[in-house]
Amino acid sequence: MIFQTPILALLLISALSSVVMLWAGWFALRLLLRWDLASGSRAQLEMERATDLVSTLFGFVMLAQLLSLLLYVFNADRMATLFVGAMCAVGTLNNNDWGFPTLYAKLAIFFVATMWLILDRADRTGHDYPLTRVKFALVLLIVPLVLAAGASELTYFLNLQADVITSCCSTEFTADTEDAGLGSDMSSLAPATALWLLAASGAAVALIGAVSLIWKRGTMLFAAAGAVFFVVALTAIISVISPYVYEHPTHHCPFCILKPEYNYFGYVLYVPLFLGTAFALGAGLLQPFRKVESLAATLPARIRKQVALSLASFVVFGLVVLWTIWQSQLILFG
Amino acid sequence: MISLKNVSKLYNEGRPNEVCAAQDIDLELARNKVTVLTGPSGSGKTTLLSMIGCLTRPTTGRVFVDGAMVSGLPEKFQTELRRTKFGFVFQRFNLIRGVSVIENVMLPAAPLGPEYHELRERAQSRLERLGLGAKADMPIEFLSGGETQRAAIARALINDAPVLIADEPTANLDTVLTERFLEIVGELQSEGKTVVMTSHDPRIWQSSHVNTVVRMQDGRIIGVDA
Amino acid sequence: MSLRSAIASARPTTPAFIAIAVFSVGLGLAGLHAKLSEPAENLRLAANADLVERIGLTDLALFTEARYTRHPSMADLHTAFQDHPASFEHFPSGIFVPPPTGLASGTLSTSIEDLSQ
Amino acid sequence: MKHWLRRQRYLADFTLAALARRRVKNTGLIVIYSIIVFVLASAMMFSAALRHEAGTVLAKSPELIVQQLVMGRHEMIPGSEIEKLAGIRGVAAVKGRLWGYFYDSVNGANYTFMVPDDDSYDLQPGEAILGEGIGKARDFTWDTAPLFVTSLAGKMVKFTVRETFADDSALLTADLVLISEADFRSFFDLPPDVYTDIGVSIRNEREIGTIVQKAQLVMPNARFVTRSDIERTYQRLFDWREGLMTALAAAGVLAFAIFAAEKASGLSAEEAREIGILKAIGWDTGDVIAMKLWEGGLISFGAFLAGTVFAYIHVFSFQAGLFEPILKGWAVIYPDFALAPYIDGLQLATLFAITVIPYTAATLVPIWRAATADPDQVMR
Repeated sequence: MIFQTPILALLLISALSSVVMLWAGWFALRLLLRWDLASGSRAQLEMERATDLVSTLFGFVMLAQLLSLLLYVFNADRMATLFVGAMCAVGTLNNNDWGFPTLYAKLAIFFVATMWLILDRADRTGHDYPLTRVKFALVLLIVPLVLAAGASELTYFLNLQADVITSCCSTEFTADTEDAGLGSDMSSLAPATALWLLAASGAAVALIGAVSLIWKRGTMLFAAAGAVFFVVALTAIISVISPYVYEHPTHHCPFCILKPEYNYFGYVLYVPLFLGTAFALGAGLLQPFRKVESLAATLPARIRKQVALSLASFVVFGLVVLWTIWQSQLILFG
Repeated sequence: MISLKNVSKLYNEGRPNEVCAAQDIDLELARNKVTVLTGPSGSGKTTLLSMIGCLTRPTTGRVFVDGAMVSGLPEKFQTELRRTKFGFVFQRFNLIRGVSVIENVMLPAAPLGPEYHELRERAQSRLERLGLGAKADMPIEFLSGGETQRAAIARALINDAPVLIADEPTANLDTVLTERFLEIVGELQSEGKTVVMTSHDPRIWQSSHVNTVVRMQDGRIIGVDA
Repeated sequence: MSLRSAIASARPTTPAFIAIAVFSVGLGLAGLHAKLSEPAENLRLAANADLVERIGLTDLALFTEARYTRHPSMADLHTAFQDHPASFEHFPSGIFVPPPTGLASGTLSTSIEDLSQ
Repeated sequence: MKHWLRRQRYLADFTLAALARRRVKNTGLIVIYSIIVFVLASAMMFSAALRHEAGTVLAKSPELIVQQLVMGRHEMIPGSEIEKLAGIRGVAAVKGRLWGYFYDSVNGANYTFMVPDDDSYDLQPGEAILGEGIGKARDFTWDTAPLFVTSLAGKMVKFTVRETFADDSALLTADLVLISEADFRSFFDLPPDVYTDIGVSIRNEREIGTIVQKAQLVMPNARFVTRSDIERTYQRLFDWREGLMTALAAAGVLAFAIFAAEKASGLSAEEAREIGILKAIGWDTGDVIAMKLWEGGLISFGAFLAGTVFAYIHVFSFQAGLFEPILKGWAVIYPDFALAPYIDGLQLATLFAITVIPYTAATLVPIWRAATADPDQVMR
């Protein structure tokens, strides 16, 4: 199944990301051993310059993974016709055990790379690069994630078996199979419960965010709340919001809303949600470092900006959700 | 304004071709003065100048600009400092070929992201001041030696940096143009700018525009004439 | 400012961005063209689908030279020599390279004399 | 933000001015890059459009086709089997189908002889409906020229041509010769009660699986091909061809990426000096990297856009004329068809990924290497 252009493209991105990250990991090890900003030596200067390369490469990996995430979902959707019982992306991803783990790993890489870039930017505003060691210790944690994602993706694609006509007289694939896994788990949450949960966690996030903005405390809590909100929002999208978009009470797929048939509506929904979550996590990530001497002047403002951006994105997400429910022809509740 | 404490610079450290270009240098450069570093070639004056201008980090020792230590800063911050505090005129002028005169002058300001027309007007006024207003849109290769140097000075002035650093500015100029250069230096000084340059040209260090002459040999300072 | 001097003093990015914009618009137009030709194409496709139903077709007439390429979904892939009547099976090159000319209408020319040699 | 944007524009300005100095070389680079994108995009658009076409059109093919297998080979199926299938619940109609290949030694083409499923064609003995490719292969000089063919038994048979299918349906009908059942049997010397295979129409599409299971019990030797099997096969077939093409073109992309990396790392002495100057007068490593990324970005994005737009025109206005020799193979009858324009996000994203990403990745390290030039080198 590997000879398909989107799959080749995905594998290419994984391979490049893995190579890049392996190098970054090796560099991180050297840096952790030898970093000494006070030294004016050539080796230190070269190491400092290499951190520029790592930042550039991380930006590249983040963008490439974002593209890869899109491609992966698009491709799963397109390949659904190749598998019996697969109606859309969910079916394709359930074709073997590695489909969904790969998706989750890609999501994780995107967020982690974004976090790293946020940390990197903050670090670069301090005249003594105070977070460099933290940053590169994190790189060591990210490397296995990227490699695992690549391996998982490769396994997934290698083990895809399309149900194509064979010459033998069997038609075993014609049996209808139910979509199992994510779809059925998350959509089993009652729509009303999901909506209430979404509203409640949205209110909580707004409240904690406001507290964090005004009294400058609770930022870590805000980051945690943002992460929880992300999960709740995804559950709600599967459980209630997509049925509203499809105007069909049993169509729960979180991927079909990205398709042209639904006017690419999913992007309006997912982009603010992802941005909001990334900013919230970023704020939480920076919070422990706000007292670092060389950052004390700039970091609190930067954190508050992230909180504000995160809140704004979540508000946009909330408005989109309300608009979806309002304009939908589907009536789920009395 | 700029002070160097116990500064040394090694090139190719740890390799067989290791060179000690500057050794144990202590130097204080006063604000609004014209200082000339002089000495035979290989005496370390260019290395010293690039450490003063934050182009190179010393291997040991400290450099202070306006009281803040800059020698331990990462390159990025040294660059930020360099583009706001220093304007550079190089020996071979180092203008970029294939780009017009005015665009060359605008280059140091580009990373600061000023408004385009505002920057262009600023560059034009610098050029006019140095008598190059009419040649702004010419390719840089079309200028004569003296004009090229004045374009280089205009480029050094674009960011209104308080310190002008010049490396052998008159090495390629005849007597008339050298005089003209010294006049410009005098004007800049009267505007409150600090000027540091290297030169082994007697016309420079004997000029009345120069306040301090620092004599160097073998990477060490052997005398300061105020 | 005259056009000529405007062009002379234009920043280098101006023409580059214009070119990018032109091609982006071109891509947009391509998408628009695809969208606009959809109704007519859908009519044609519906008519063809109708034809498929009436005749009972199962495959496209893209490669007519071999059984398994003319009706790939109907082919029994166990069978050997199912290519062109005069061509051995050598997929995929079988669909790029023609069989030797002259083979198609001739007969095997092995004679008793050839064999006895 | 405003400063950031203006800064980016200055960097782009500078990099373009630098590119313009080596105009011929860089134009050549963009052209080659665009051609690679063009080839890939053409292949992708062509096969995506074919997939779309096949998927839409073949959605109306028979729900289920039953073939008789003998020793793993397709055999004629006796008419008695029709009764067995008709007895299964949920089956709406069962009809024996007659179709077969005919090799025309006059021009080396293969025709598909077929008896239409639908009786509404009402073909009389001696009448035929032809696909557009047959007239071309036979060099028919006038519209209603009769078709003479020699059956394998050596009989010369004449068919009057009642109708020729329009070009619109060429992709389906190019090699078809539709004739009546009586003509078909006599032409191929078939006994009266055998069929090529059996088409089954099924009332409820969801029951296809169950019906196939039941039919398997009744006819253990048969092979069952469902409509969705056909669709899958076609998706897979064109995927595979496109993938093959991509893998070939990937060699081109790779060569180009190596070339780009070589170009980016083998900076001329003059370029290296320029970067040194920029760094000395106050450009940061980040500024130089951003400047070089603008260079790569403008080149690759421009080539991507240009290649894609031209590929669209090529595939949908000129029927992929440049690839015709490859796509056509050596088929004597090749349908002359225009595809429904079809373009989607997946295609564009994939194309972007396989053309722009390798280029970017290949140039990142050389760019960084150039950007870390020592600022004091201009003084030495």
